[in-house]
Amino acid sequence: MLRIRMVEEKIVELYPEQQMRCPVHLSIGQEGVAAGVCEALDTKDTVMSGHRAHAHYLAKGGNLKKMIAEIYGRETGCCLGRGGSMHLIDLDANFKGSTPIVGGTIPVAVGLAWAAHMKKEKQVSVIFLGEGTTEEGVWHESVTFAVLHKLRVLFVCENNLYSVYTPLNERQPDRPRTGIAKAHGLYVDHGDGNKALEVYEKTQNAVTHIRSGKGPAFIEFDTYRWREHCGPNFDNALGYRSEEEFLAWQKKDPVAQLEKQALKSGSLTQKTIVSIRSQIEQEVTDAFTFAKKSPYPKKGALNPKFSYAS
Amino acid sequence: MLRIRMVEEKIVELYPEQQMRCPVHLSIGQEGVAAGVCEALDTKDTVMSGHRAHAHYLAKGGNLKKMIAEIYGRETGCCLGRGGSMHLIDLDANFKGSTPIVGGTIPVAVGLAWAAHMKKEKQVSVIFLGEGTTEEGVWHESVTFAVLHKLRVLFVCENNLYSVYTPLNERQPDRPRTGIAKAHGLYVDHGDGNKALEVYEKTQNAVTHIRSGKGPAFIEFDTYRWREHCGPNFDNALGYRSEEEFLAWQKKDPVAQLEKQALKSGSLTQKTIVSIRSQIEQEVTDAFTFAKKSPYPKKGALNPKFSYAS
Amino acid sequence: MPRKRIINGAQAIREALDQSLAKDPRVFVVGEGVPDPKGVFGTSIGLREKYGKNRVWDMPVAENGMTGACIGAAISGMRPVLVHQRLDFALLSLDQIINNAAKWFYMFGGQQSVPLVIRMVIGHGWGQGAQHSQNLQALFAHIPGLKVVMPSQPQDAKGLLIAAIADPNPVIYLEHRWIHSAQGNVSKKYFTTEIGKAAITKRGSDVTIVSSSYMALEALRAAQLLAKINVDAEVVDLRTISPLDTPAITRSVKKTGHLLVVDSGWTNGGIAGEIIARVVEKHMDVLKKPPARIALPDMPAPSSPGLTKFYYPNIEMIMRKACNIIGKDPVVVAKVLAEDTSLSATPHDVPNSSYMGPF
Amino acid sequence: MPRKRIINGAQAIREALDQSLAKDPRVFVVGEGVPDPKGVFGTSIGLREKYGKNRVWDMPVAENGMTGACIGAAISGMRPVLVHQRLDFALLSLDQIINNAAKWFYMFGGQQSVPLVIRMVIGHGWGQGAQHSQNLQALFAHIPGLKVVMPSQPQDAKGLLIAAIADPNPVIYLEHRWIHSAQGNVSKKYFTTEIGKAAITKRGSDVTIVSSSYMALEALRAAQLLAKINVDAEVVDLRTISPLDTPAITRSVKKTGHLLVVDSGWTNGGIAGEIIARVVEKHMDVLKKPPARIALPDMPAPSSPGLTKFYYPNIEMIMRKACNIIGKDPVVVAKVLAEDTSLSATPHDVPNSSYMGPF
Ligand SMILES: Cc1ncc(C[n+]2csc(CCOP(=O)(O)OP(=O)(O)O)c2C)c(N)n1
Ligand SMILES: Cc1ncc(C[n+]2csc(CCOP(=O)(O)OP(=O)(O)O)c2C)c(N)n1
Ligand SMILES: [Mg+2]
Ligand SMILES: [Mg+2]
Repeated sequence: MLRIRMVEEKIVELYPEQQMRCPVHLSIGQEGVAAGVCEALDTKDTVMSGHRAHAHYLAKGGNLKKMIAEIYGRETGCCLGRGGSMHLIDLDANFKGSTPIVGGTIPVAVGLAWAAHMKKEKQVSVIFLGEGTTEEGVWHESVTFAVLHKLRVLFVCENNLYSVYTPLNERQPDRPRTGIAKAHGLYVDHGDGNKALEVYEKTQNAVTHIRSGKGPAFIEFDTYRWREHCGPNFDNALGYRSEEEFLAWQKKDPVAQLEKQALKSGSLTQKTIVSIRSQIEQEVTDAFTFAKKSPYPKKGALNPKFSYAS
Repeated sequence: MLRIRMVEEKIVELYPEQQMRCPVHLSIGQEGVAAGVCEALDTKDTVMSGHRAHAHYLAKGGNLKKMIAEIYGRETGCCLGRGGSMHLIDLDANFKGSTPIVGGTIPVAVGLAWAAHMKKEKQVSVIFLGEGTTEEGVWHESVTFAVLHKLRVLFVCENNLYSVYTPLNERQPDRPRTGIAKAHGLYVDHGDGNKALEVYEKTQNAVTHIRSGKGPAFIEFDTYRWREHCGPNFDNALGYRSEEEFLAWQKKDPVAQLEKQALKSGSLTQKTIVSIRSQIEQEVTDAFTFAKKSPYPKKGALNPKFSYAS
Repeated sequence: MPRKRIINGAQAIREALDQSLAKDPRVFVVGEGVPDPKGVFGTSIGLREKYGKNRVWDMPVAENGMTGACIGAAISGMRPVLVHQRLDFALLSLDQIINNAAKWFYMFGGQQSVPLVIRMVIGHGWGQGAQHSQNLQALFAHIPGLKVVMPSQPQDAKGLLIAAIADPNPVIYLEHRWIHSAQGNVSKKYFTTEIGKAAITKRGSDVTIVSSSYMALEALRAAQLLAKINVDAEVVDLRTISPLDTPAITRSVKKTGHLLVVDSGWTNGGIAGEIIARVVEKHMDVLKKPPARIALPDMPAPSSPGLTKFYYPNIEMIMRKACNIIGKDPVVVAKVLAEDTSLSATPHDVPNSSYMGPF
Repeated sequence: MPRKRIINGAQAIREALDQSLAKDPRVFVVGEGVPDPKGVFGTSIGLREKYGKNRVWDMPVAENGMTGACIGAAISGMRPVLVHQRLDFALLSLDQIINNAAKWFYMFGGQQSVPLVIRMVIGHGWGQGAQHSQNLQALFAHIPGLKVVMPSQPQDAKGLLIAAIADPNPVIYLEHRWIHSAQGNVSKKYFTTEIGKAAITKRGSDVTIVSSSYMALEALRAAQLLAKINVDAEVVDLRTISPLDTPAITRSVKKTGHLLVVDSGWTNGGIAGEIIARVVEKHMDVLKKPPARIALPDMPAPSSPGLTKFYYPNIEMIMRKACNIIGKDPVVVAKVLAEDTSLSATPHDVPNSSYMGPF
């Protein structure tokens, strides 16, 4: 989780250099969900996501260097530079892809579970989505099909209160999304996304339910995006949300909370934290160095024939 | 209701003449819903529907001659012959249109109510849909928006157990659609579609709720399509449903039930029924005569310029 | 093919599904009504009984979601065949088709292909109307990453469907409702028809008629009748709409010097225009006369038979246009048509005289 | 226009909305983020504050449903303007656009028209990638019942948006992200630019370059540079993609005898092919050389600047192709370009040097 934070803070630091020439949707402030959920998964469980996917990719074990190189548009990137930040994939880690059409990967993730069902495989297909994404009809369609065939799908909804700069009350009636999910026949839970351990436990429970073949689950976690919807800066000055609201959420920093807890319980010492930090620091620096040193794709890589598999 | 039945029975009778050259989705057996709902509406309330729309059109006061002429493809039809049975409209009766893309008119009906909201008008927009149609994501989207702005929409769901020849258990989990609607924040009710008076009362209650500005409503009525999904014949022989099931539902005939009730309560006598029947008989015969006598659209009516308003 | 085995297009399609299911355990079929007793105009009858519920699926009316689910299954190594009883219903799923299926392979760096076949039936006649008879091959062909096939002959209907299922890419398989009843000689064995290759269904030297799907059947009949008035037309049946077999078209035009393209879709922005553009860009010099196209008028399909009669291109129009291009007076066309009694026997809005509605 | 009033495309669009809202109480604007502080690239800033919540709406991310709702509002006599921050998002609503909006007027016998404007922003540059930069004008233009406009100049951006809102039909208003920052002289008053009429943005006699939207800006710059090497190109800025202004194109080609079409969409099945087909069908004889087109390669858009550099057509390509057509050696092109320092100053993937990302 700290690692995700540090990676994204590095993006923040270096984005002004104008070398990461693609949109970036940072998860800073929301890492507790990604980390807690993925901690409860097996390697063979799959994860998919949407536009705000860095944290999910990294938490599932996606290759850091390839992600940074992708954001830099280099041929060493996880999509050979074709995708950018909004298209991440690491098949070795069973991170099956993220795309920026809101809701676009939800049915695809259901399809992974459907295939598993046909093949009698038992891994869980996890799909991360924002609370705004539940507004798309395709969520309804995907849920219906997953419940109908008791597919092994976990829908993880991160409620950060906003869809771009639009608050919930301009988009959704004041009723819980978990209520809708429950009415559809899903196993449902709701938790505090800033408490990574709570996220982990609730996910474990859901995954146990799913693995037993009882049907898919939906968990919503409350969380908050600290920085702008897209890009490296803070944007409270825009006026779509208040500084107070922001500060109140920032106080609940999931990274700091976990650190504090770990220190208190004695599972970590201040010293180990310092050493972990410097290890990560090194890894992150290496990844950025790798990316910046990597070449752009060659001209020959731009060929219509690459649109088709053969 | 008897009138709707008699009109459709006439279609059944004459369809083999091969002059109604378009698909027809009959409501025979389902008339109780159309009649009961529309009885509870004001003239200025609007109605929209889908592929199985004859009953809704007629119950709302749509012009019979124009409907039959439309089915016959004549220039006197309600769409000038351009639409056929699956495209009905009668603006005088505030029947605002029916189309055969499943779910296609749901958001349009919500849009009628949205416009009314903007114009501070108070009429109710009614949309008829089959239980299969709730599988489309657009239903979810339409419901969300209607509830969000407390639009004056009544969703009437006719559950006839099948979508074409597919039974519910191949399409939907075993959970009530009313539960989903309720979780969305809709006013919800459920009733017996074969009891026209019950339909009427439940609709009245819903409409009262809607008119008071408290938000949209969803009512599901159980009903049964007697004849084939599309066309004039019976189709139990196909084997997708059992003869017993069919007979059990046919026994609950909404037309016969209402007639019996009326006779029992004394609001109708056997004699008035006979006279009503013969009146309708005449009206129906006239409509078919009108349609058959009407000319086809002229060749000049086929012109790309008619695709655009000017 | 040693012995003649005449079956119709629907049977050929069913056979392709049957043999693909038998051959490859990764193949499955899904669609509204696929397992029902009518089996999508007979094309899937009995498959569930034969292969079971885990291979032959019905589905909710949820086109976009189910397309996405098929993409998910496809990248998991399955070979889904998704069926829509009308192309018009698939418009609900264009997001998944265009944004995901078409781009997945490219945008993720070529790591995962999407071996998905989407069958879409194109309605025609019997008052189908504006929302049940759209011919949108041009729309799909415009999207890189998709392949689009559109057979006319039963043999190709089978071979192209098998090829589409075996192809690692998303293939839009467009089946015009009226090719279902078209009869033809079909090989019994499992075989593929190469995607991207046109067929010359009639050789000729005067004028090239490029066409596809049901219009290729009409073009062929027109060419046969044209022969009676000494017009020797060559008929190119595209079979694949994307990628277009430009070399085959070019070869034929080089031979005849005259080009007529007949398409079942709308004129503006249709396939016919693209073909004309390709030919003139590179070979304007071989054209002795300006190329021409016959396609739908740019307006929604009406329902009334009084209107559809004038809406759809027909054999007469093809014959007249072909005569026009090569500078022959088309007055003889009417005479030839009058002589052919088989043409007037069937109403214009049914595929054959045994058809009685309603769908 | 008496005095020059230079504003950019985004401001022009905002002005069109503002004046339409002021003039006609039936007009309302809806879209994700329309009332937010960034106001869809500045095009809707302040409108909610000025006209209130009942005229300027945000919405759920539910494109198909909201399009249907707009259709319902439109047939109720309102004049909705629906805004998508990317065209790609509108693909979720193609069912409502194609099946309903485009056909409603015709299929219901001309009783109710759908006065709906759908603004779609086309992404370009800064790594937008495959799902955020599609140019699908050909897809919309193929659908009868829709009108499609695609301005380049701020003056037309304003006039066409006002005209689209005043039009009784559904109009797809495509705004390329890079015309937002294009500067131009714009009339202050409420006025309309006629839909269906192209503009000649530069007169010339050697070669006709037909183009639209951002590519019309590029074509114009190319034509200006071509003048330096004595190539006198005429630039036709289509402004409307459907209905196409075929007469204007024809007039120009008759004059120059040479045709180059430049389009921002994919080549195969694109607008460029349609234009070429229209010209050769009727006027092949006036063409001194085969017509040519420049459009995107038929593949999804990549994200990396290393790839987009070769993906998008540019001024140099236009100049070279124009030279080719008229038989002039294009070696001089490189020289002219090298002399123009303004060209090399801006990276290829941003609309201007002040642009810093991220969207
Ligand atoms: C189909 C579609 N519509 C709209 C958008 C624009 N968009 C990008 S991100 C986003 C916000 C979605 O909100 P949410 O799901 O809550 O995710 P968050 O950004 O808050 O993490 C929107 C509307 C899109 N990418 N795709
Ligand atoms: C988008 C779309 N998908 C599929 C169809 C095919 N179709 C026509 S009617 C129908 C059944 C819908 O079932 P339901 O809503 O229960 O209505 P019913 O026919 O039972 O009255 C279907 C699937 C369609 N017309 N449109
Ligand atoms: Mg959110
Ligand atoms: Mg039903």
